Amino acid sequence: MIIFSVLAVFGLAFLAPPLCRLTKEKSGWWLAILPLALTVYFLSLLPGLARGQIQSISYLWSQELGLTFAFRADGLSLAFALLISGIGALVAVYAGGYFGTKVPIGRFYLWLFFFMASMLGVVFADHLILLFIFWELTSLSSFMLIGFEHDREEARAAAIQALLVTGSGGLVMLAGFVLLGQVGQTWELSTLFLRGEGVRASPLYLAIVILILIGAFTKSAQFPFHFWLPNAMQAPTPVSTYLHAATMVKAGVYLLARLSPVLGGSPIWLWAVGGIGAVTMVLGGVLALSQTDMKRLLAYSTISALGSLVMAIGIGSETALKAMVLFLLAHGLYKGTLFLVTGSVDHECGTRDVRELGGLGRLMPYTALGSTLAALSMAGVPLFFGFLAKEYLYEASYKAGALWLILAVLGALLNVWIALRVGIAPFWLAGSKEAELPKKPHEAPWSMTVGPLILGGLSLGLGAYPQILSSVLVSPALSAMAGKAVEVKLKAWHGINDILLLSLLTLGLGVVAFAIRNDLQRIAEQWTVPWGLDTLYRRSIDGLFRLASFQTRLLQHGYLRYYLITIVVAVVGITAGGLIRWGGGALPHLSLDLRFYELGIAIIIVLAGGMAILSRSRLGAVAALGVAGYGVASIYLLFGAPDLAMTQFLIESLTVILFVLAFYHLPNFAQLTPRRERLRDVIIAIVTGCLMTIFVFVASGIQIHPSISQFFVENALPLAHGRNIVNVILVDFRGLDTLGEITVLAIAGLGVFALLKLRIDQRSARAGKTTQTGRKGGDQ
Amino acid sequence: MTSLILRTMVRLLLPLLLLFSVFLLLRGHNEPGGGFVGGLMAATGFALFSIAFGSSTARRILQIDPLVLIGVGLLLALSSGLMTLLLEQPFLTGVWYKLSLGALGKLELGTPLFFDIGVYLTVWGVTLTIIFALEEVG
Amino acid sequence: MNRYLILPILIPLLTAVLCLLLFRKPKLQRWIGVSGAGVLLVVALWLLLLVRNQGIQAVQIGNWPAPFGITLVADLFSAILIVLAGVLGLAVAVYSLESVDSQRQSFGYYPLMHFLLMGVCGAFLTGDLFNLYVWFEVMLMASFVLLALGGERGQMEGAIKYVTLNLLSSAIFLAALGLLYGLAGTLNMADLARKFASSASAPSNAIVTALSMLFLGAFGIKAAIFPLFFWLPASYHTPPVAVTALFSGLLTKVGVYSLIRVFTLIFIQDLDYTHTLLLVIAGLTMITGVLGAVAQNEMRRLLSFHIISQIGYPLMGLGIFTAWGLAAAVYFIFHVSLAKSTLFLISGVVGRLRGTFDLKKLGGLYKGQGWLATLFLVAALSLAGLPPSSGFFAKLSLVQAGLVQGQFAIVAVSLGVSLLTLFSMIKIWNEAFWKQTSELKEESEGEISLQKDWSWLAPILFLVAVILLISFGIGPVFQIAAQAGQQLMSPQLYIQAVLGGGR
Amino acid sequence: MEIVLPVVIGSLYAMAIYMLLRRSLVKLLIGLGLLSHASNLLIFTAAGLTRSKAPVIPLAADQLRPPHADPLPQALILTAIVISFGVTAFALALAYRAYRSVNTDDLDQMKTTDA
Repeated sequence: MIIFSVLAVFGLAFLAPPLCRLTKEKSGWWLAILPLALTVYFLSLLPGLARGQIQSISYLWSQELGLTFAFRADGLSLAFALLISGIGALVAVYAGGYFGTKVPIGRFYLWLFFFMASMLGVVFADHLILLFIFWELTSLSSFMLIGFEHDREEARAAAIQALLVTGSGGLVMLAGFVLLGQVGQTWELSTLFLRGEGVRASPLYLAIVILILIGAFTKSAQFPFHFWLPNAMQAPTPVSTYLHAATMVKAGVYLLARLSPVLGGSPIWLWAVGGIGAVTMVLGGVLALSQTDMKRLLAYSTISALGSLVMAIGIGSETALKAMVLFLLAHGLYKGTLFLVTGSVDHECGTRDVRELGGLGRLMPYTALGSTLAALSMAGVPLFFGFLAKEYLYEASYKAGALWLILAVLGALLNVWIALRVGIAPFWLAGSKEAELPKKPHEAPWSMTVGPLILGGLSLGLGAYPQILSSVLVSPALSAMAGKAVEVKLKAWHGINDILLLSLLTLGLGVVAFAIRNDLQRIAEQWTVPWGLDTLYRRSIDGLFRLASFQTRLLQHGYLRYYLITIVVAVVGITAGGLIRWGGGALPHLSLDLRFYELGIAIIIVLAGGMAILSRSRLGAVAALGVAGYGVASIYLLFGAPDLAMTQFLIESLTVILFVLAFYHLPNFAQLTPRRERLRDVIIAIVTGCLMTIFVFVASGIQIHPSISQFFVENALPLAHGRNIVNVILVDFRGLDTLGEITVLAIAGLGVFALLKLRIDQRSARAGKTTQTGRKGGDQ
Repeated sequence: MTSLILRTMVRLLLPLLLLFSVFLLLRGHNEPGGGFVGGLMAATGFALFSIAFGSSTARRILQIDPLVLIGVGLLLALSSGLMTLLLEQPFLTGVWYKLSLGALGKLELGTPLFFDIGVYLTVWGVTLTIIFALEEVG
Repeated sequence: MNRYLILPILIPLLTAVLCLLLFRKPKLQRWIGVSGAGVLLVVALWLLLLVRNQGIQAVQIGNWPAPFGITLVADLFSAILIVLAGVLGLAVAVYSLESVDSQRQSFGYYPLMHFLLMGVCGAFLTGDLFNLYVWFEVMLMASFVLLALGGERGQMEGAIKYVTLNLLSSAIFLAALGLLYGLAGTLNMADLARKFASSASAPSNAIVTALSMLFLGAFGIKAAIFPLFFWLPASYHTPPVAVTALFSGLLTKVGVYSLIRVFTLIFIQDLDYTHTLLLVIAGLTMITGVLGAVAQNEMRRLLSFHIISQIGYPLMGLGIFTAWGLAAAVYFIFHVSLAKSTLFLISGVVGRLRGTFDLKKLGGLYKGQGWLATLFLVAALSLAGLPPSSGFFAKLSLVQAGLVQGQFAIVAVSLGVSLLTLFSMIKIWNEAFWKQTSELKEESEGEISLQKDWSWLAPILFLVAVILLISFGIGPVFQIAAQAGQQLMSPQLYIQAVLGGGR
Repeated sequence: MEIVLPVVIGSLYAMAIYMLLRRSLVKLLIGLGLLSHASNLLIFTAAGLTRSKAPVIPLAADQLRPPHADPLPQALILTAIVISFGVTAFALALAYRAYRSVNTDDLDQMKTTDA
């Protein structure tokens, strides 16, 4: 069933475009049916889960690669799956109202559901590589969704940035997964859980942790990779809500939680995961101080919240993990609401600048209600879900050490501030310049208020009655992370204690901070460093382009002779390297048997070659080349190869004829290269020549094995019925060579014919369908 | 180029060279020679002829398009191998027949001979194609 | 059955010869050309099944026993590549129907294409090194003519570099062959392997290793490895796109095939030197190629540089030198040829729609051409190695192979390069598909429809379908690749198939 | 001759490489011609020289008695010669055509197709 839930959503994705054409403006409602049904289905699994029934299924995919379609739905998976399908359904409805019918909404839903399916795949996969596959698919769909309004350059740039950051993290993580699979002897997560001990003892443990953390951190926007998330706010608001607040950015958190039984529990884990999480938590809040755009404010608060989640996993105590699960759900609910509200406000007022907005409570009552509930939860007001989550987070940090607690309070404080600024102020504080809003605001359509209301309501309801979650969801999720059965009891009210006082103090300080928001903003703006990580990213992209074009100009410069020099030097180099390793060995015995006419021919060949080089006229050079060829033919004749000699003589004559025919049209030589270059070329040529000379000495002197030729000599007459053994080899023993060879000739003939006769008529080709041919080269 | 002497010489030379080329082809299996040399020799004859009389005259004398000559040559070489494939032998296996020519002795005919003729025709055709094409661009 | 091993060579030859005989009837040639390619694909699949079920197959041409005659050998690696040639041949033959102009078609386009396929198949099948040289020449000569056919200035300039550098490669190959024959007295690859293995002594090993470097140079030029690749970016974008697609899928692959063949079978005397060198070259090839691609703004040039970069990956598998690494290399070659040819074919459609290949001038294709965008996305992401595409599995298996052997550096390079590959694919997507453009509106031909332009789109659909098949069918597909890898690592199987057991 | 020929081959290679490195297209072609002479002679020499009779079985005899030249490299060279003839012819046509479209013999002027 789980596997079908994933597949069904993929199916829905591909069906979305035609369905949208069918259902027109109502498509959001129709398309939400499946995710809603899945939510109900996932809820129906919870009672069984509480009894310890875990659904799992596995099909073999590739034996050799060790791939299986293994899916498993335990508490942790279902906690995430509920967020994915539940919020997904609401976002689908919301998007219908948000976009209307102006945009190609079918494509939007295609990628939205593609994302939903991939995300479900991530949380249900019980196999590291399968998880990775879905993980990358979420990156891809995120790319398509951030760039949905692709006519805008900023949207495209943000999409590319998000993909490159998460993609590079993913690649690093893949290496980590492969290593983990090698150390743990399996990629199946449920089996890996049992081998945590062995993995942690392995020498590769540190490498594995670092590689996997980089992947998780890029995805979940942890410092120092956080910068892509605020930029990703170029996405339409439903996308920001769904991917960049509620679900996708939590994939990294999910992965860390999932692997904590295997990798967690070591000091490295505590300091790397907890430390980075804490830094991110505070940094996200601080960076938000200077922002005035609602979405960017929320984005930074999301970074901060993701930091808290990661920190909790790093601390890793039972309380910390409990806090993580609660915070995860609470954050999904309130942040989802606030993003949707932001979208509605933007939609109705035409701006998202918190300085311009105000007094919307009367004009958009339902939106305001949802927003207020969510903001209170985010601020951690008692009886709200967010309060509960914060309580546990404080408790866990308190137990872990004073430093953690201070950081946790600081992070929470900043989030109170953001909650007030985004969720409360625009609605309930008087707007300074209400009349100047780009649009006259009124309440958003029903499809856009249902989401905030439901999610806001849940923020209150689950906070007031957390008991309904404790045994069915939180306990199983915790058990999954702890690797053993854990029983959890949740209460909305813990009585008055230190932690509660700390919470109240946080709230109070947050309100104070809000009161002096303008001063804070000024200070924060002064802090802003001129070069952030975002700038670094841009610089490195620029640098990459510069390096690339520098390298290409260096290598692919267009001068044929330098290509030739490079190749000759490279080949001579590696070959000489090999010869030097050989070191001379047993030098062959040299015979000094030499006859004067042979020497004469040799000298003629070399002299003719020299003539060909030095000759100032084309015809002289060709004639010299021909003489050299005749010389070679004479050598064949002297050493028992009449067939060769005959062929060489004929071919040489024909070649000279061809040269003459062609050269008739070609220009005379000109001395084009300066002396220094010629000297360099001479050196290269001589070195190459020496190498070949040595090689021929060696090969003609050393014979590791005798030749196979005796077979031909013995069998030519009796079996192949021929006395000219060379000819018999050509037409019989090695007839296939000859077949290939006459084919080469045939092609050459065809080629010369076509090359000289065919002239593509440029105009008719251009006017016709062919615009294929090299324009740049062809036009001049 | 088109001196009278050359023309007269070539007119005499062409049949001789053609004859000699066939001779080279046929004796190739037993003595130096063979399809390559034969084909080249035949082509040289026509090359000289076409230099003397122009390629259009040479084409007219030849009657057959050299491109088709290439195709025929390849097909002949190919089919001498294909035959054996039909006889359930590997490609290009030599098959020989002995013909008795009475007093002249006996003649051995084999698929390699057909193969060599294919080579001859291809080489001839290719060389002519190249030479005609080079001549005709001028 | 073995005697039919010759068919992948004969069918293209026969097709080409028929086309030559019908030289004045280009219309007829088109259909002969397409059917010939179809038959080749069928035969290739048959061959793959045969080898998969019955192990390595060999046939002695002319019925002369090895090592004296020429042996054709089909192991799984060869058979897989022949299937690749069949698939690409058919796709390109159909794509050429309309996209290659009638002037080129009436000057021998189809016979040349089949001569090329013949050379490629011959190179994949032959078990004899000199015969390999001959097939190389067949393939090269056909590619020379295809590249230059049309005679436009750009083509001429590209062709001169292409021809010169490839002739240099042939000369090196020929010299290496002569020296090898002088040393070992034989040219049959299995015989060479056996003789070198039996006479393993330090000095002879060393001289053989030195000689192997000449082969590395010769095959390396054809494979377009660093620093021997210059001919490729200079020329590949100049002929019609159909030709480029065929070249990109097959030509460099023949070079890689030959490298893998000789460096698993014959030259395994000094792994420390040869295979370490191969790894270094692999890394440098990947990096320089991908950086070249990043610098480009012309779609076909960008794709051409990727060919180079992607050649590094199979070399990496060879350098790792385990059955796993070679299996990954085999799978990679198959995958990358498909992906790259598909991308070139798509670039042809883009060029037709917009009249340019310049990314700066292109735009708006996502809005107008949703289907084309989808097809591009599949092929591009496959090339970039995004899961669950074939490219991902290829990369995954290579990374696994590398990490098992502790080759961390090359794994890191390969992952970094695949990020840059993604980057440049995204660049095409961004510029050609997402960006809106006001230019060139009037030159564009508007919609492209499957009914009207099936010969343009059907081959792309076909290739994308094959990509999806080898992606989702990774189980059985990689099983074959793994067997191929094992065969490559067990030269005795090859030697026995060729030399053992008589005829 | 075993000493002289390797030197001849080396010189041919050196001269060929030098010619390939010129800027003139025509010189490049001559370089390619020299390269093929060098390669062919290399095969011939590396296989071992025999100053003796051709590998042809005399009409009167049933078999060839040593010493005789090795027939296999001869067959290989023959193939190589013919192939290089085809290649040379094509290269000539290419050079002619390139000269016609670029209007120069200078290879340095032919670099518009590179990056």
